[in-house]
Amino acid sequence: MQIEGPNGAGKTSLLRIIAGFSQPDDGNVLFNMRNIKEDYDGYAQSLLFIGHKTGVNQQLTAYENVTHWLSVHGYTSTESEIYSLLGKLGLVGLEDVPVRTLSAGQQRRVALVRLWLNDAKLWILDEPFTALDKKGVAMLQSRFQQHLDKGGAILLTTHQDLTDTFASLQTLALEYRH
Amino acid sequence: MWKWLHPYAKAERAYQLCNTLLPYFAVVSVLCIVVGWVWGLAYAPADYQQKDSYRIIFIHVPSAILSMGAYSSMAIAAIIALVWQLRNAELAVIAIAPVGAAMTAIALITGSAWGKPMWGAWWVWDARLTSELILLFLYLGVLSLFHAFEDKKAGGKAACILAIVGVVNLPIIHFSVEWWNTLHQGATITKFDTSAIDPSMLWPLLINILGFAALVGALSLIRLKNEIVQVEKHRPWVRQLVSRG
Amino acid sequence: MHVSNSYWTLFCTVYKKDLTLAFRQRAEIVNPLLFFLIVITLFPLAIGPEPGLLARMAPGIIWVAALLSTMLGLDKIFRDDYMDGSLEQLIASPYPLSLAVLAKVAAHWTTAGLPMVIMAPVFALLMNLESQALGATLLTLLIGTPLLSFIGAIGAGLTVGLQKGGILMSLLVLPLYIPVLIFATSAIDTSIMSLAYSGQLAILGAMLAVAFVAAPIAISSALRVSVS
Amino acid sequence: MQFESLSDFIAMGGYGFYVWLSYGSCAGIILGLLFSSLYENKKLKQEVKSQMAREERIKKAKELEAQV
Repeated sequence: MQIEGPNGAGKTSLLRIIAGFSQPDDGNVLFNMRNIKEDYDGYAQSLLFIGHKTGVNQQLTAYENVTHWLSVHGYTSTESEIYSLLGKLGLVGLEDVPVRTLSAGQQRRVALVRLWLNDAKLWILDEPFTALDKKGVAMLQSRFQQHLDKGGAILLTTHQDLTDTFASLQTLALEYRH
Repeated sequence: MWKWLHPYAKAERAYQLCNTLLPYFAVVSVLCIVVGWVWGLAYAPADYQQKDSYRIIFIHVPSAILSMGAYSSMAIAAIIALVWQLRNAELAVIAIAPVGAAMTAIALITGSAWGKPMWGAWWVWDARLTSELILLFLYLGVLSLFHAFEDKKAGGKAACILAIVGVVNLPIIHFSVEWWNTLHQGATITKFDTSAIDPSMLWPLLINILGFAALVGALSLIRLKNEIVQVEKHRPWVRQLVSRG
Repeated sequence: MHVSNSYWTLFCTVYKKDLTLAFRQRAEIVNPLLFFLIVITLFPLAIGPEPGLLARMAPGIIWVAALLSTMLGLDKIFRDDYMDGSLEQLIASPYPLSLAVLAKVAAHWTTAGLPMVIMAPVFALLMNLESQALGATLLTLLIGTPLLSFIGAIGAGLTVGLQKGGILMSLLVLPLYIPVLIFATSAIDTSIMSLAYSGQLAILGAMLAVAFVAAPIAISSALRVSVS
Repeated sequence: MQFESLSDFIAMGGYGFYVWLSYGSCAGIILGLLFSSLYENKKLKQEVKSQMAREERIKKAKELEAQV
């Protein structure tokens, strides 16, 4: 599901409401027909959220960030797997350097490694393709396809046109209303 | 002016200068300290009043003098760094600061350890010890200011400015504390008039002072080498040094 | 892939992460301690070095200085994580937020409170505190500083999202610190008169137990409010 | 030699505790500073080596990419 709309139409706040961070004025968010407020930790088990603020700590190295995120979300992974994933995302040689020395695009890629290391059903991604080169975008789209084939759901906002790449794409347009 | 100083502006030459000077400082400091301590502890006569507790003088006075000396040399390096924009002088300020702080800490510990038998309390708020404590704060201020900056160049400059501000304030602090309370005994050795202790104790004291001075020099040179390598990490001459070393 | 770790591993991960971060920026541990030392040296310079007077005022001065320097360190508990988004990731994790918050408060106490307890003899020395009061000072600080961290973390959680949160946080947190201050200083005073001070310690311990249970819940709801 | 025996020397006329405390702490601080500087030097050299290794890794990855 792609959410479209001009800047300021509330795309990001809609994502944050669905992820349970902000409270909607009225109405509520259901997951598996149950309000997420009732058992938020259970809902969080099958949720992966990557917003504008990627959640990557500046002082830690890329590798430390990934391992920390994994254990906070209850996953485990081996060092070699993380290094190979970081390498595939174009971060070779930058795995053990403090993240503050990386560029904004590279920092986003450190956050995107999580997509390969989790089995959450629902992905909520806020403009995942920003600051990614062609190869990165292609890798991300193939990962999305794998996730959809496994029956997962993706809710994302992007300015790219995804209609030809994903057959089952639905779009939701938001307009700006005072 | 100062033509001979210019080649040492380049980091590598400064690094080699440190390497050549270091052995001399090290040998002098080890020699003098060993001789000074043995002489002062074992052979110098006991003081008629304080008996053997006065032997702490052989490290209290040198470290107190050196804490002041290190601060002034740090301030001189800071002035050179800011006036002539000499990068290595900035590094020298950062190299000397921890050594000066260590000297001040030694002066404080030995001062209070000496004060316990003499005045009956571990810490007495008298003029000298208080200004020594404030000097320690100045040192730690320079160090924490430098480490607070991500970008080392800006940090170096800020530390130099603080060092200069500190050295201007030192006499003011000293006299205001002196006015606030004088309990400490008068200066045991002053450069000009005859000293208040007899020669048999004076010689080990002078050797110790020389030893401590050389020690401050040696430690500062070691730390300066570290600071230079830290700043020039990506330079090829450092890489050869590391692969060879 | 999905091997759910136990609560204990989550506690350790968050705790270890905060400790590594604190040790990478060593200044954040040293600065509050230096502040504590300087505040302590100001008082004799202001009131004069007369030992008797200093000894009488020592408990109050040490504890007020402890209060103020804990406040200095409170801001950084959640500030960085809020800025780079790790706080959102913590909220969106399958583990209860109050557990992660407990780990963060424990990390803050280890880097701010514990050094203070270790340095307390030096401060007592500077204030010529009687030696028999040293034991009471150490005990009150040992029980009191975690309490200060817990209550302070509630203030930090509430104001992390605000721009000028620092001053506001101290206004919120200082009134909550007053009971801790009263019982701690009275414990030291009674020990100076070499009477039993276990009563005050028991009350401090009770407050700590309540804070241990209630504070994380309050902090996590404060964080959820700040993030939304 | 001012003292008759070693034990007198250590007792230091009854002030042994204070004298040895100050000399011990002085030696401790100096050696502490010396070893921390030498350790820092070793760590710096290690950092330069790992930076060179990192560049090696990047170069190798680029060559691999060039061939594929």
